[in-house]
Amino acid sequence: MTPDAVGLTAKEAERVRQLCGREPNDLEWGLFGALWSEHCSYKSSKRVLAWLPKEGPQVVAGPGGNAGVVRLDDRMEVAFKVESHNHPSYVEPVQGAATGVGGIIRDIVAMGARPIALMDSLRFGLEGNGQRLRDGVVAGIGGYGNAIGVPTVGGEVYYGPGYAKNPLVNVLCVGVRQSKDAIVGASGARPGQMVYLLGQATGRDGIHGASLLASRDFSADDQDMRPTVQVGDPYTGKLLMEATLAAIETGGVAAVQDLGAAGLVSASSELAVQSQVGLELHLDQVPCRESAMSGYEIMMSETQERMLLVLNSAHGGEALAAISQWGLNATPIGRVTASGRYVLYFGEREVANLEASWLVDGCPLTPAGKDLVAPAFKPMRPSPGSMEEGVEEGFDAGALMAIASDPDCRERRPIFQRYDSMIQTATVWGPDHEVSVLTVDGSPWGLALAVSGIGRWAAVDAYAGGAAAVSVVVSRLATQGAVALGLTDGLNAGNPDKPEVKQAFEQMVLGIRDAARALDVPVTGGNVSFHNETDGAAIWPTPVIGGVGRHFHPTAPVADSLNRPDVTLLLINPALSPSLGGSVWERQHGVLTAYPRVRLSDLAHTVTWLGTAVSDVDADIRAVRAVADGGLWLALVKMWLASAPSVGMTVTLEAVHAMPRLLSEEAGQFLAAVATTRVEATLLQLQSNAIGCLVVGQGHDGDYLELQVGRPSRWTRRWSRSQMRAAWQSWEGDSGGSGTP
Amino acid sequence: MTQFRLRMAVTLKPEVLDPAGQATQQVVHERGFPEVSELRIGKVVDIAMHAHSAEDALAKARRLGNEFLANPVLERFEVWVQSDET
Amino acid sequence: MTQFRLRMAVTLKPEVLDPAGQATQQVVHERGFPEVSELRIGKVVDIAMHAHSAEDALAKARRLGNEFLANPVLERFEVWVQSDET
Amino acid sequence: MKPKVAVIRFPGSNCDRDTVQAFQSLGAETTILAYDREDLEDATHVVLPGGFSYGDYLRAGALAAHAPIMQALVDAISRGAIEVLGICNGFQILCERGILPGALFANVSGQFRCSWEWVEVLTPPARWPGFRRGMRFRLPIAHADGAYRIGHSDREALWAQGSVFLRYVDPDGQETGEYNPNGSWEAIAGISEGPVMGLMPHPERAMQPWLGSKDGRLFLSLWLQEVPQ
Ligand SMILES: Nc1ncnc2c1ncn2[C@@H]1O[C@H](COP(=O)(O)OP(=O)(O)O)[C@@H](O)[C@H]1O
Ligand SMILES: [Mg+2]
Repeated sequence: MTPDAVGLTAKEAERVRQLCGREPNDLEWGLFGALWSEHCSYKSSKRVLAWLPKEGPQVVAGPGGNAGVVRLDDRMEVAFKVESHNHPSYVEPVQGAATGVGGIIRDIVAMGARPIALMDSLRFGLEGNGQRLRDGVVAGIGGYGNAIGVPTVGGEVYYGPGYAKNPLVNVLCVGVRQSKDAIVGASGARPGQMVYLLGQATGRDGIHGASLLASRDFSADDQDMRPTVQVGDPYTGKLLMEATLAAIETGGVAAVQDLGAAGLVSASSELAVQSQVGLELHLDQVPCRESAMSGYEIMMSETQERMLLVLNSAHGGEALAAISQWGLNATPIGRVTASGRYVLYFGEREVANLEASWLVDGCPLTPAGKDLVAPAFKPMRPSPGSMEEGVEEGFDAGALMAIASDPDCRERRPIFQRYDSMIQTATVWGPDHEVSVLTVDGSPWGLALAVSGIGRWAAVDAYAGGAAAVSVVVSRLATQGAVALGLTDGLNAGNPDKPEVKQAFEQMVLGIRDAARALDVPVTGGNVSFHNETDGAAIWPTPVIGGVGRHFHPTAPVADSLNRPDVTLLLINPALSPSLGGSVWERQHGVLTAYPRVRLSDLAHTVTWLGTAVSDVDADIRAVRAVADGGLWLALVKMWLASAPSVGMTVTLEAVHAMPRLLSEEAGQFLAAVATTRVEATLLQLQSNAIGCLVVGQGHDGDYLELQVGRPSRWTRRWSRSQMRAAWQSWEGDSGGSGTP
Repeated sequence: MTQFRLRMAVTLKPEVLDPAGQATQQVVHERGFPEVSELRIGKVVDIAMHAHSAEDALAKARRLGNEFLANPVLERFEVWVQSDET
Repeated sequence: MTQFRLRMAVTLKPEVLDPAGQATQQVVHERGFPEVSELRIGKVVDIAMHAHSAEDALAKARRLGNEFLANPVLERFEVWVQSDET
Repeated sequence: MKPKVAVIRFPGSNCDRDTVQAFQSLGAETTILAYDREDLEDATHVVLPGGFSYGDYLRAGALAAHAPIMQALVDAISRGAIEVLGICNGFQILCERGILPGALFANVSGQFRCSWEWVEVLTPPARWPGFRRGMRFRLPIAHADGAYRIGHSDREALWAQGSVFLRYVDPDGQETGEYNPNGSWEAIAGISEGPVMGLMPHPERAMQPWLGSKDGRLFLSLWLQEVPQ
């Protein structure tokens, strides 16, 4: 075995030799190759991720473990994290997505938390096999989540050319656990304790999945490098989840670590490092599904549905009994030592002898840029023929309908209907809302959950896109008056060895940092997926942000639609000079310019005000939505279509910049419907808080949406509900409902 | 032209985990069939097709298997003629 | 005892509607296989089993088919020996 | 006699906790019974909950139908000693075991479907007179294999015996006879025979207005023959 066969550079190989003080054997080279891969070592991102804020009084566990944990109340804690499964989903969409769901669920379980919700963030190409990939991915996510019994309560899907050969599949899982003094995780192992492997027998699945597949770009001649595809087994996953939680419940578990990328070597060495102990593992004792598996294969296998447990001597027996109740066996495969060494045996033979920290922390990291300030905003030349340039006033009804029916904007029912969103009977608001609301057993409070990350917004100005993703998520939580407790970030990008990719990545993280700081939310964990690049074509940098908020009245969410027409429509914190940068409209017209910078301090202000305003018992605010893709226009369309048939709306805009006003996707704006009798009071409140506001329309009791532009109105246009619904649900015309929702 | 009836068995590659087969084997093993030592589940596709000859039909069916019926990442297939009728 | 490898095809009874097969047939029909006039999808189960004789193995497999592998309301099955190894 | 509800947990069941909670919220004493028991303890009412028993591998419900506790259930039914409710996967298991007629096959769409539906009582079961003809419930479905099918020869008997308990009706409440979320024969959503009832929708998920409907409370109360709370 040569170092480059396991993916190590000459420099890295030299470092390995230095650490070991000798020439490693083949197996050892393999272990280094896997753990020093981009996917496992975070070598290109670790120093950049360190910029993110991770502290807060509510934070129980920040980045570093399997998932972040925040405090919901005195008794309950929330574990959550986003994980990507992009490369496997391209190779085999159904199983790739399914195993991604299984993997993130095990991360949450490894924190001792019971998974209560999933959300998925998907990106595909519009042309070619985008539809086939999407159908497979959706089948895979549903197939796993539905069967294991964790509801998929929301998600998002967007399209773009770079995703055609690099689809993104990011999944967020949220779990809850009771606050306990001893936090279960990977750090509790103590010398003398036994190490057990739990779950599926080990096969040759996915060997090199993480180290080679996910840590390199794709090219056409990668075919034979493809490992045996991992297959998700939600049935065993369910038993494993229950058995692990039951074992933890007994108090017999000292440490737990799920097996994911780079399988046993990654899980065991990480556990050793986190617990600051040595480990002695006997590979011949690992139950195998296939015959004659080598030590190397056993260490590298990415067979799913496995957990590593370290049991303590006091209650370990009870933990084993609890596990067998669920029909699973825990196999002892080694013990914890005080030596600090990481030693592997096959039979009597010692086959590796290293320090676990060499594997986990030894990889040389790429230095991060020193430039810790936001890059200057570069206003771009306006898009050719854009309204900003030519059409100073007026509007284009056809363009508006094209936005409502755009694949990035239209209704997602054909997707989310394939997910069980209601199991566990806590879903108050599910995937047909932009923010999900759940009750939490054992707490009077609930959770508000949101996920967002529009690559289009980061395409030109990654800083702006990163900040915007955080802004949208926090805005959505704010529409519920929820307090944002923490964020998780799934960062997807191309090949980090390319300077432009590295730079965009850093700027994306800076944007996330600045927004998270301004909005006072820590980032407690996340994921980085590089090498989303095939034959030299990379994706837009895509920051998928997930947010968890404390909801104070989860059984009565703040409405996002109306059942009475006596309202005035307000655009709160409106864009100062509405820009179409990065919008759907621009993408439709074949040009992308820079997405506007979110005014973070204005947004922070607005979020604070909303927090009290939406919970006001006087219910001045009857419905509210955060503006994002499709701009104010899409927010209006969605609010109206979700409203009772007796509610109509008339939207009134100045002629100047009417279209940018409607279609600007600048995050931080809110569409609110306020009881007309209370509008004056609301406007006064906003004014005294120095929050900008535009009155943009009125409710009425005709069943239509009317747009009036110019005062007095110079253009008007009216849409019936069925017209608008047909546009927004334009997937319905597609054959068999399998078009492009 | 003759109408051929073909049958295709689409099965998981031997090294690929078969959760369905595994669970089924475990249950039948426990419930009265201890002699079953392995059980794997795949798809069978019965096809009726007009063709000039059996070879012709088989060739078409193989293309069908490659392009539609089997997922080359996970599966392989065999196809054979069951009967022909003129 | 000999180890037998058997194969069972579990198929929908001919009078039972097969929406999956129909949908597939339509797709392949449109995409370059107009000669396919019928396509039905069932399951294939590959079984390894120790038995004294082929008859013995087949009899067991038939019981397995009746009790577990086929749903008598809508399905039927055929089973045959693929190979034996001592 | 106060009802004692037992919810059977098969490996892979995943609505067991929801179902226990639902019955407890109705004030019924409710426990979980493991699939590998050979008796039903002192249960008066047995519920087979939703989920993916054995992953729904092979066929939905097929492997669970052979679990040891199922023999105890068959015996108790023949003694007339028990009332049985199968929800979703539970319904599939009852059909696979032959306790209820017919079979549940893949939705015609070929896809899992989770949605709110209206169902209507077609034939009130003799055993549960509280369900009156024409009564409607708004309940969620969540299944990939919910298309009810039955052999030609058994269809007449199904009608004759009054087994056709529930059917899906149009979301607008119009009985067009065309609405069918999964392709069930005759839009059947539930069957009842003697002391056994099975349905695909999930009443245990419709226990609170904020979850979308509380019709499940009424449904389960009528099944328990308890005054709804
Ligand atoms: N973008 C990110 N932001 C914050 N933390 C991150 C990010 N990416 C990874 N991390 C943290 O690094 C650690 C290792 O991540 P990962 O290897 O994905 O974990 P696992 O193997 O358990 O899925 C985790 O604690 C994760 O939260
Ligand atoms: Mg982990």
